[in-house]
Amino acid sequence: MRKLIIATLLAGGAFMATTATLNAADVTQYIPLPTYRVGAYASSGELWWAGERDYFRYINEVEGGIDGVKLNYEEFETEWSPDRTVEVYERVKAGKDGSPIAFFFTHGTPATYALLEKAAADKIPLIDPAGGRTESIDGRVFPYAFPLLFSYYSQASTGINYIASKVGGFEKLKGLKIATVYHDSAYGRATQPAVELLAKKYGFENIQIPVADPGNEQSPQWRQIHELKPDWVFLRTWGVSTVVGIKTAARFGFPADHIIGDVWAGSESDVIPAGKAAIGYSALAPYPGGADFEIHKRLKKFILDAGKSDLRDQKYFGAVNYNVGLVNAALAVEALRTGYKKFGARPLDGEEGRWAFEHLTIDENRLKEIGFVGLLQPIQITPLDHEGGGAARIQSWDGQKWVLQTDWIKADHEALRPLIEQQAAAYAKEHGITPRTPDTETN
Amino acid sequence: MSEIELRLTGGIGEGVSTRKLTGIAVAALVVSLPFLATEYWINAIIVPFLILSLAGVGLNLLTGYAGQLSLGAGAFMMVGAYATFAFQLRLPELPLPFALIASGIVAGAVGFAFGFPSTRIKGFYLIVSTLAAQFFFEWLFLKFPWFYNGDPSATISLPAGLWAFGIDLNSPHGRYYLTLASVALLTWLSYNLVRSQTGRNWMAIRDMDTAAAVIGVPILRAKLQAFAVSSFILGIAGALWAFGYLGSASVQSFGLTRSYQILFIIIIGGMGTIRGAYLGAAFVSLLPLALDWLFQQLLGGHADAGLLQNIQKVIFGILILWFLIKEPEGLARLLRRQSGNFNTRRFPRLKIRRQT
Amino acid sequence: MAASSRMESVMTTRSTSAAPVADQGTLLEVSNIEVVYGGAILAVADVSLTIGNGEIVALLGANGAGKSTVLKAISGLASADRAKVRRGHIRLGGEDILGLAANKLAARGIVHVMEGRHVFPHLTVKENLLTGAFLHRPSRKELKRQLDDVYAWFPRLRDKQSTQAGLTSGGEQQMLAIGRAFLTQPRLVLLDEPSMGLAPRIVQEIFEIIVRLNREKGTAFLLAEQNAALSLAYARRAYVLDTGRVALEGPAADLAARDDLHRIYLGDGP
Amino acid sequence: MTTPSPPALEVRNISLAFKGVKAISDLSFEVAPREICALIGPNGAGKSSLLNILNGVYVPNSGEIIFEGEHFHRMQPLEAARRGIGRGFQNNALFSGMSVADNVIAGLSRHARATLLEEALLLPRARAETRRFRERAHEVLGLFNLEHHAETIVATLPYGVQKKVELARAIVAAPRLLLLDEPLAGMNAAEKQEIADIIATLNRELKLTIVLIEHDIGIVLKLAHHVVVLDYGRKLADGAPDGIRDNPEVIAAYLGGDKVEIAA
Amino acid sequence: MNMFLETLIGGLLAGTMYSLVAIGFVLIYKASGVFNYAQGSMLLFAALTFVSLTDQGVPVLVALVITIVVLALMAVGIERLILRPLVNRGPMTLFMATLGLAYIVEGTAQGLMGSQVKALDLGIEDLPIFLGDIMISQFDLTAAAVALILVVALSLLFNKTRLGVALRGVADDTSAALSIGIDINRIWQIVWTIAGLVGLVAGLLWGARQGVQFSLSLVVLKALPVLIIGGFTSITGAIIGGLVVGAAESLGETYIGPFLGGGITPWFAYALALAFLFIRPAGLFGEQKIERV
Repeated sequence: MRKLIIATLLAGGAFMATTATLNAADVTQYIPLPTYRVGAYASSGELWWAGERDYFRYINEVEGGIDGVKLNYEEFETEWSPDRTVEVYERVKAGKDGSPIAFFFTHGTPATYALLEKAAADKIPLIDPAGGRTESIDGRVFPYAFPLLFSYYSQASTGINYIASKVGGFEKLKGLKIATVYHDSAYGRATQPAVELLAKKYGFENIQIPVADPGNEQSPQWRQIHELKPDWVFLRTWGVSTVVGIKTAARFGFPADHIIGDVWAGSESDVIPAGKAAIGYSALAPYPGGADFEIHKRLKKFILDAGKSDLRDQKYFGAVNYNVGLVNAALAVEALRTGYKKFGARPLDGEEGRWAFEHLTIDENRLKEIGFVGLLQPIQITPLDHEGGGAARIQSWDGQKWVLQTDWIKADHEALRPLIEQQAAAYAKEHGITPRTPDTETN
Repeated sequence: MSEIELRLTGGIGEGVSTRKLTGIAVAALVVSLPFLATEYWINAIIVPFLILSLAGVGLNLLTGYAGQLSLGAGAFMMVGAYATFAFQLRLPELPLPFALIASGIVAGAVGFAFGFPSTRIKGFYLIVSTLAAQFFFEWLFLKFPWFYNGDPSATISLPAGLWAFGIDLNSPHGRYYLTLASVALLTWLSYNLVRSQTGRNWMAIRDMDTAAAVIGVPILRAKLQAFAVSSFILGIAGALWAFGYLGSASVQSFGLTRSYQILFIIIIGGMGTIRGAYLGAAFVSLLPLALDWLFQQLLGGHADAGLLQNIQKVIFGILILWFLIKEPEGLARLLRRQSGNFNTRRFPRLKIRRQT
Repeated sequence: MAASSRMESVMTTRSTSAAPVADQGTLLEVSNIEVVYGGAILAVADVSLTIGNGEIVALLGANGAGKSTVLKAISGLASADRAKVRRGHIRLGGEDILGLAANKLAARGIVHVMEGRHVFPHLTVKENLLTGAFLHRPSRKELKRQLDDVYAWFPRLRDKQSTQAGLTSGGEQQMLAIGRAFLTQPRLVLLDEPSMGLAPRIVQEIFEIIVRLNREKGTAFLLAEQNAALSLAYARRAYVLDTGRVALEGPAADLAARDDLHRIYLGDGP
Repeated sequence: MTTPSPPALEVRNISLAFKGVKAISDLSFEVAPREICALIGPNGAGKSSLLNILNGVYVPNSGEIIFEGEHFHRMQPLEAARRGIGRGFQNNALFSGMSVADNVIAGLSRHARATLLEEALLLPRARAETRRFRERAHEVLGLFNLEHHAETIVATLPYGVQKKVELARAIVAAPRLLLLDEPLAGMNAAEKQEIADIIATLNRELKLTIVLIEHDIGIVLKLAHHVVVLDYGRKLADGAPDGIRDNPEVIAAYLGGDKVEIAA
Repeated sequence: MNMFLETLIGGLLAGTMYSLVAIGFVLIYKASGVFNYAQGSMLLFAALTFVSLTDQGVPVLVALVITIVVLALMAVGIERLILRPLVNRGPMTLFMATLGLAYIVEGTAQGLMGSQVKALDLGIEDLPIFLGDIMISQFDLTAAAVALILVVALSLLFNKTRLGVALRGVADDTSAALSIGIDINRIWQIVWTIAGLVGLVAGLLWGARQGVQFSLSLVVLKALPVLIIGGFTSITGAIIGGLVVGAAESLGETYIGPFLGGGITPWFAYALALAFLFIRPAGLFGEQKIERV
């Protein structure tokens, strides 16, 4: 027994030593990817990583890396478990093969939360596009958290803006009944403060109906909807509960074209199993579906047709979750590019990574160059604003594919910003953080 | 410390002095570990291993010793974590160690309540009660903002980090020693308990409850005690898991998979042995790493990570079956057999007593 | 063989209704078996016995003498009780059958009617009988014929054929168990305590049927019974067990004539 | 053995049925203090069920038990133990995963006073209690010559030794009434004699009242002061051993015979 | 009142979906005394096999036959590699073994067939139909009908066929079954195959509802309270248990949920099951065992 313990420790030491001394000469930027191709959420994970990896591969093989620096991306399976993501983080935070890590994709809100303080202490940016902790948009309090692109509050606001455009203006919102059917979890409830705020502002009635995980039986909820007769329903569910939600809505005669799903309730795997019931269903799309964007043409030519894609089944090329992967990868690549401009073309560490993300700007021109027009919104991230976008398009399911209904709809940032700052300030107080003053950062 | 190690690892038939020496050596190793291992090993492997071991000890008291199958280990860990959060948040003047103990007591009380059906329900009907605890607390701690202080994502993390009596424990070393101290202390207490009359009562109930009742074992009380003590330990393990290891936690950190993981730890390590919990936890935390490493070596990183994960799942299932079929008493027994001690199973105590 | 020829002379002295068919050779031979439960409890220390074709043999002894265990060892059911035959041989028609599963042995003609009957309580009487008949996969017509045959032997069962077996009386259950066993077309029936818990009149009835079955079908019986007087009246030969060993053996009439038999039962055995 | 003192135990009109099947019908008998009372009878006579009623595992459908002057319609197992009723089981019901000493000490549970906390922290009272229990257990094990097995896991011991352990466990808490269900079953002749001697000693030295079930009538008749014969849940005979062996009803119950012929 | 009736009827119908899952448990528990936690994974495996085949363009009937063969092979494997070595072991050990089995089946299913959600269209229109003012789901009606057909088919199998009678015999008394020549190993294989088929039916219905994907295996958690209430050994009990749980969940969520903030279904059924256990420790239709000492 004793011998075993000692032997294990010694073996472990040897193992550690070998991994640490592996020093490669060529310059690569190490990017660890905690993934979930297995388990309850694998159906989105599988496509997600196909997209991310395909784009990184494209950068490496077609563009020769970023300014000559190749990307060394490595996958770690977590089954979407925050604990295992923490473990992966601990494993990789020191970097690999001589490269530090410039940022850490958490690939899930719970994992972001679990790592928030650790990463701040380690000075490693946590990247969680369209997720994360909403108030961490305020980079003064959360220098190392990046809920890029589309926060939960922006989701609420964009949705309301879309409804306003459908009913003919914000003043028409008054008196409307807008129900939110949400997955009863932190994710599901994350928009509540924003919706409440907007309900007050516009005078609509805010109805919140929870669905317990996993949500495979929702008759009571939709019977309530049937009774309350709301004008619009936000569907803020996740996984099975979306499919069942859409189907149950149809069963209770609630029209699909008055249901708006949120980001994580708007992929093919959410609507295909729902069959005909999903026709007309719309969803917020910071990551629109479709394979007709410029980048898809490039990928098809260089990656898919060359047989290098990670996609098991090519029919998912251009699927929403695949595009999520593309967009996230592109954000990372563009941030690194920004950083290399300042620090030189070499692997960045966490602090440099933060600088890079805080100065990431992707305008229309750049979008055109990288082939993401229409797929990715223009983005400008600053130390004050770690979201940088906050817009989404609306897409509707026609039974076969997602059809884009609108261009980018912006969230009402002016209304939301005070709420965010207030919560960030509360966090700062609770954790004894003195907010940075961005002016001190003169770059 | 050395005494604990001595008992943990003490075999029969070795001389006192060598035993003492090895005991001291192991203790020294354990204490100086932070200076030998990399931060990665401490943060990502050793600390969670210790906490899982503790959780295994806790569940083992209930399932391995008292024979009450529980699928709700995660629930009691969850209660401990959320209680610690509540104490630290609302009673900041209460030092962390006391907050941990108080949380253990809260978890113990909850365990007591959910153990109550065991006085009437037997066998695996009882898993209903523990599963009910699992689902109920997942719901409760998500539902009411009071429990997570209104945090928008319903996550809890200690407002001031880990501090005990003015000492900053937030560093990897600090967390290691906090964990080590709690785990060692609770293991020692568990060890005393399983050798006490209460421990004998538990095992008597496990082995043959009707006979136990007839010879005067207070079945009701002993069962409830088992639930309470087990949950007490699980509660502290949960608090350590949340704040000593993860740094923050949500109900997902203590879901059904966590309950299964703890159960597998004691199946693989050995039901009804304290040492088994450690062996099982070591196995459970090292196997995925070992398999990962093996596949990397074999396939040079070209394998589909998802497929590997599925293979790992299958291997895990096969191992559980293998242990149940071939070695129902787990790794603890397997190792004992290697060292040739057959008959003197769990009770090397008397001899140690006489020697000391 | 020697034992059975020794018995021929005894047979003539018997004057009861029992007149078993003459044996044509050894059917079953048990030699020096030792049976242990759970690796520790010695239930049978050393038992040898033979059963001739078409013979009724009684296995007597007090409670706990090892009768049931011997039967289970023969029928292969011992392993279901975590018991193991640690030594000795069991041969059926000269072939070693030790270690064969009980259902395989049933196919070879050994059927065990366990102590306490063990009918399937939730099945009807008829269904219970059918389970016995399935072994040889008879045609529908054949099945009906066999059922009618059993009903002819046990008319009470026909009356109760659609009653759940668990709701019938002890005697009916015993008849059912025997009838069900007979439908497997056995060469040897192992009958454990057929009289237990039954009223004397019913016991008498059952034993009469056993003897008739034996005579008309040529089926051999090994009867494990506590009730010595009764068994000796119907069996041809008998073995008396005491603490896992054969204490006495011989023609039934000889044993019945001994006045010291009860000493083995009530202590002070030879 | 006839004693003028009131009976230690009285069974009065006890009936028990399982799902309508009668196991015991209207049974009454008395056990005098300090006597060994043997219950005998064929299989299924209801003997074990009776013991189970006496210490509360089964609830009788009617009747009552009077133990040391107190009336009970039903016993609770724990209550029975607390009142000093010890029990040995038919297929020994030892705690197979525990050592011999721990099995015996488990029998002292009702005397334990130390609290959980004292035990966990090894406080003086818990330690003293453990020491006291251990000494007591060793004392009792000594009675059975089992001291050298004290730390052995019982499951690994031969059956005969296990039976002794069970007896030790049953008497360690110094019961006033001991119920034994086939204490001699499954043993060879020498072992049987040894146990029988121990039982006699217990009865004599510890002044223990004993009710036992046993099939080895030879030993029973030598050992017991008083024999109750059961058949079909009814009392067939009740009296001193001498009369029992030659009681034709008893012989008939065991050997069958005349009764059957008459009935036919 | 209409709302109440509608909730009740909707709940009852939804409950039959639970019953479908529970029946598989009952079959296995009756015949082999195993509380088969892996029933959920088997359900996923069965449905996934079938859907993967049809997705590849295999005709439905062929796919069905192949699925049945695969399930039968799995049953044989389980019997040989798990049940046989674990014979005579306690129910807890067997239960934990099925936890291990669940891991193996899930890993295999996803490893071989991928984790994409697969759509399954059984061609059941799911527009609401009205009975007076009360709205009833066609899909649930269909599921209820399937459950009914399944129960009738199983009771025919059990009562009218030789196999079924033998099977019930084994459930009643294994050693008696052995003694008259019934091969209980083969019976176990058959029962596990049938349970797999029941799983397939349940999996297809659940799959049509929510897509065939990993979370199908989680319906096992819904079956447990159903079994507790209905008893582990009665198919009728499984049906009634399912109805009770379905109705209680539906009414509970509608009428009690709002007071507790909603989303109470995951534990409500368990709380109900616990209450039932206190009143009747062996379930509504289970049998109390007499303990022998």
